[in-house]
Amino acid sequence: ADKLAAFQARIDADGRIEPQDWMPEAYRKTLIRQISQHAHSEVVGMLPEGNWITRAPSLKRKAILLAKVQDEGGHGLYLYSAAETLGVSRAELIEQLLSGRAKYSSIFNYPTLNWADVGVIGWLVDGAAIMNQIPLCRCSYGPYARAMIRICKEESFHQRQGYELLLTMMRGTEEQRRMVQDAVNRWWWKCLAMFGPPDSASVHSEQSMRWGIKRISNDELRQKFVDATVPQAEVLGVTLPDPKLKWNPERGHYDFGEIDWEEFWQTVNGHGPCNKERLGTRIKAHRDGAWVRDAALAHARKQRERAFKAAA
Amino acid sequence: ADKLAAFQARIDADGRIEPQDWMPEAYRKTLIRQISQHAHSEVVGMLPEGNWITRAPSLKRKAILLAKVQDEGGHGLYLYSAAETLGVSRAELIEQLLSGRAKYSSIFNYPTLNWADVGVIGWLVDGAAIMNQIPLCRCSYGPYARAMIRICKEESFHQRQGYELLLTMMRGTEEQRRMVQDAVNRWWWKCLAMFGPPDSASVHSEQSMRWGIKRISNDELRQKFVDATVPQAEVLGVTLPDPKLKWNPERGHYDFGEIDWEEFWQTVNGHGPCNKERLGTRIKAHRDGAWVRDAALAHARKQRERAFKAAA
Amino acid sequence: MDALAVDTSVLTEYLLHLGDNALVLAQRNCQWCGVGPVLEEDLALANQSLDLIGQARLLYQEVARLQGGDATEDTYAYWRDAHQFRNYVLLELPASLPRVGYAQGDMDWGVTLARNFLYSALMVPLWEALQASAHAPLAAIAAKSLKEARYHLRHASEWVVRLGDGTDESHARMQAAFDHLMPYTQEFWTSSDFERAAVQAGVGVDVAALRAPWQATVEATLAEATLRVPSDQGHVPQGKLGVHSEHLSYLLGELQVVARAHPGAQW
Amino acid sequence: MDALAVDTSVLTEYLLHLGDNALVLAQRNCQWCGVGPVLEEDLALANQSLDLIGQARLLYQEVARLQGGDATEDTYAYWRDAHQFRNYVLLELPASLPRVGYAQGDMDWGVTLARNFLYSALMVPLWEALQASAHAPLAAIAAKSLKEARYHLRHASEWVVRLGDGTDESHARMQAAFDHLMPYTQEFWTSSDFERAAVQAGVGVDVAALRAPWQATVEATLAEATLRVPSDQGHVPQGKLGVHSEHLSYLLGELQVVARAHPGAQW
Repeated sequence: ADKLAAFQARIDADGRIEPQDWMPEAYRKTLIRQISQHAHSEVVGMLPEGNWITRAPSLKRKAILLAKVQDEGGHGLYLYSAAETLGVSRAELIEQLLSGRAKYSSIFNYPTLNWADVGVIGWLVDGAAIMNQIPLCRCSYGPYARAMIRICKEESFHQRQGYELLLTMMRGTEEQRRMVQDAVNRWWWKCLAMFGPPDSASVHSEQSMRWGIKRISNDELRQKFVDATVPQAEVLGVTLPDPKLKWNPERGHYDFGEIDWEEFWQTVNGHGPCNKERLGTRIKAHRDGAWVRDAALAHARKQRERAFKAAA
Repeated sequence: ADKLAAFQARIDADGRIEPQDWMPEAYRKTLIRQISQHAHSEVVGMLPEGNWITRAPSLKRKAILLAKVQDEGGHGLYLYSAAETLGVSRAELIEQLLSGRAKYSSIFNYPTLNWADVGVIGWLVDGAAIMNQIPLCRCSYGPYARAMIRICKEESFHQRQGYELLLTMMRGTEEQRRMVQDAVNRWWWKCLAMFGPPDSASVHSEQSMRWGIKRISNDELRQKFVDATVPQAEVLGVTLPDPKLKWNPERGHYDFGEIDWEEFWQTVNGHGPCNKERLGTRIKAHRDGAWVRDAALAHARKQRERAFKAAA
Repeated sequence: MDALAVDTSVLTEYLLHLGDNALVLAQRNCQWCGVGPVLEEDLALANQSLDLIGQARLLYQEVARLQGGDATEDTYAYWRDAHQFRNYVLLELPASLPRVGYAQGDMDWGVTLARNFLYSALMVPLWEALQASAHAPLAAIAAKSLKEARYHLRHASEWVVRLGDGTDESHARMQAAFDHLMPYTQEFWTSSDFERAAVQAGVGVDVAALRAPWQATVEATLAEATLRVPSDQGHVPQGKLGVHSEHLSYLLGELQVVARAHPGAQW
Repeated sequence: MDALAVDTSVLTEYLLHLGDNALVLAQRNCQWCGVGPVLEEDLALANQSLDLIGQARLLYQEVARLQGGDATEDTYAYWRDAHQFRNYVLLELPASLPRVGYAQGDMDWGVTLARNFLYSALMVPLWEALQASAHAPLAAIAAKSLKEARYHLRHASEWVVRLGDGTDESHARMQAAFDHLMPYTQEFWTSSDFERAAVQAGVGVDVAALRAPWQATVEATLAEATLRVPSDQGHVPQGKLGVHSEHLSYLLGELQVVARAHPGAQW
């Protein structure tokens, strides 16, 4: 009980919990779940954009996109490492992903259907992710907070690149503008849903708030995102596909329409357009790579044995 | 000795040997080798042209090409059946192909690099094949002769289609004409080599002539092919890539340059540009299809057992 | 009702939907040419692809006639982008278990045959009904295509039974193939504006009404194949509205590459 | 010798050869992005692809500068056809054992690493020598690329050793990969008109002279990997003369599809 009080006091004083510190088992479990889910999202998130690397329409864009997808893989690495500080192995976490027990961000279960999707993912998906993640830079768990600081910095860069890609396309041909609008139409609502269910229906939030893992509510973040995005859409010259979207001077915020939560839950529960393809691809990659990992282990063992014999 | 004399007499009288007839073991072996090699050529020959089915530039051409490649598979089937009448199973023959013990026509070890290759294969490769095969319609072994009659008819049709494809391209854009010329440059010499080594260096010919399996010499056939093709090339407006090619009024034939026999033998002996890819593809297809063939056999066995039980 | 009463744009969309189905499936099945599990099947599948290409050509030709101008059958096959294609998503999937657009891998004969079965089990009653289309050219195409579809269905059914009731491995593979594909068949039963309009004009067929016979075919064949009829729950694709999977743009990229490299050329 | 003495067309061909090598290998290696055997390797390979794309861009930019007019780096990557590409055939092969152009199948990490090894074992001494090119911009690109190639070689060598001297399976796979690829390296040592001219002008490097150090690297690494150095007998490819395998047109079809669908568009 003393430990628990000290733990809570540290959090309340905005201090950081470090790996060697005592922490409640539920806190550890919640963090493992959240960090690994986040790591899995980065890795699965490589696939929708990865779909356009070989087809990028200019060498500059190809390099930018490849570097971006590589950054996402890097984020996955930091986050797996952060999760490992909580006493769980990466292999175990990956096994949870591939067996379907662990989740990843549902946004990656939608397809990328034209080149502009790459820009829209940068602008809107990464934009929403940043909105969600900035508060995590102040998360009570030190390794997670530090990983998030680095990740948010890179994500902001990606977001600007995505927006710039779209600006270029909107200044281009009619067909390029059509592609951007098409992509925005397909992604807008999915991005709003990224902030999770309305506060009224959210389950984990209260405990997470107390533990300093979550700091701002879903609805607040969603509103912030809408308020930030509408002016950007105007500059871009695209229409956000929501007839109810308009400035409310009384609230000092944009009003917007109802998210299709049924569709959201369908997708979260495995019935989105690409859930099976994303997971199937990860499973196949893991299985096809088994001989490589086995060989690396076998070689390392041989090397150790040789060093041992040489030393003996 | 009586049997042998009767056998040879039948052949000399231009009669046909049928499966149930007595024949010398060497005759049987030679025929199995030749017919199976021919069957393998049809099957491997599906690959170079198959390479362009999914990319054919019009629906009409797509249908024509697919039908043509399908015909080749059909020829493979007739020929395997003809070989089977000599007491060898298709499975055994395929095993010989995949293990590299049996050969197939070396012409299929060259790549198809642009759409015009499809036309040039029809015009020149099929043209050379027909030249080689027409005498086989009078082959002493009945089943082979009958298969060849059907095959030659279809091949002539393919040849006309190939030529017509090229005519259309030559009436088209500059880039289309470049493609045709490029394809002709790459295939011409390989087609001349299809008739086999010069008579002076040919090994099997004499015995085959006596047995009525081969009826015209390599060099004769090659000359016939050149004489027939040069005027077609002129109509088409392509240049055959041989500076020595010219009409010899004394001989009443076209003279032509020296074939690069070293390159020919390299390719025959496994070192052509695509030998490994062609065989690797057949091996992979066979291996990938094993579960399908196994299942079909297992199902047929189950069906027989059920029928047997029902009858019992 | 007279076919002239139908809006040309409705008829166009309807014919393109049918034509795109045929073309896209033909393109997928063509990939097996030369690499099938056994030579006879190589030929059988090529034959079916030829039928499908033939159907697509007739349908596109009819669209070209309706649209007038310079359009030909190739205009529709080669010069539209993925979002303009109106085929069922089922037909554009690679012949493999679930996998993202750019992850290459081996093809699976079981997936190919399961798909041919699910599609031709729909097309037999669909072409049957379309023989009565008020648009006479479509009725004629339907009559021709029906014969082909019946053969395709028979061929695919036989293989579904053979593989389902074959070895343990083939049984597992076929079950996995149907588990993978079945949710995509939901698109058959959804309606769209152009389909509704075509039905109202007597030109098209109400596909939803064919669900019962389709279901009966599927259940009977899968039962004979000792396979479980999988749930068709899940995401409902909207290929016929132009919203496709990540796979179609790859398929079209390959299909169109030569034609598009030479705009205006004749072949 | 002054670089101005070189014919621009020779320099162009030479730079395109180097640039095409980099671009084509980058495109092949990009296909692993997101589906590699382990996350660290996904990143390492992406990193190398980025280096290669960077090299290609610098080389194409220099060609564009020499050619003048509207040409940009993208002109060379997106608007040339297969026969105009001057890369080694080795680099355009799919990451698999021998297979024809249209036969799709699983990729093989062993083939990818063996190829990266064979290529970067050449590029280290090649870039080293090109630092002394009489064409100053090329010398500068070489200096930058050399650092990258050294890292690529180290990475690939480590994996060749790890996989060759790993499990029985990995040993067999690596041996098969080298057996498959080695004959294609013969193209390194053949000469071509544009290379000869570039060497004479002091702009290019006589690659044949690098064969001994290359051979030494290959033999040392394969020995450490307990692998047999396979014969490099067989067909000698002529990719740098524009005669390619069936694979390049597929690779370019995918690489160029979006750019070519929108002629003149800016991205």
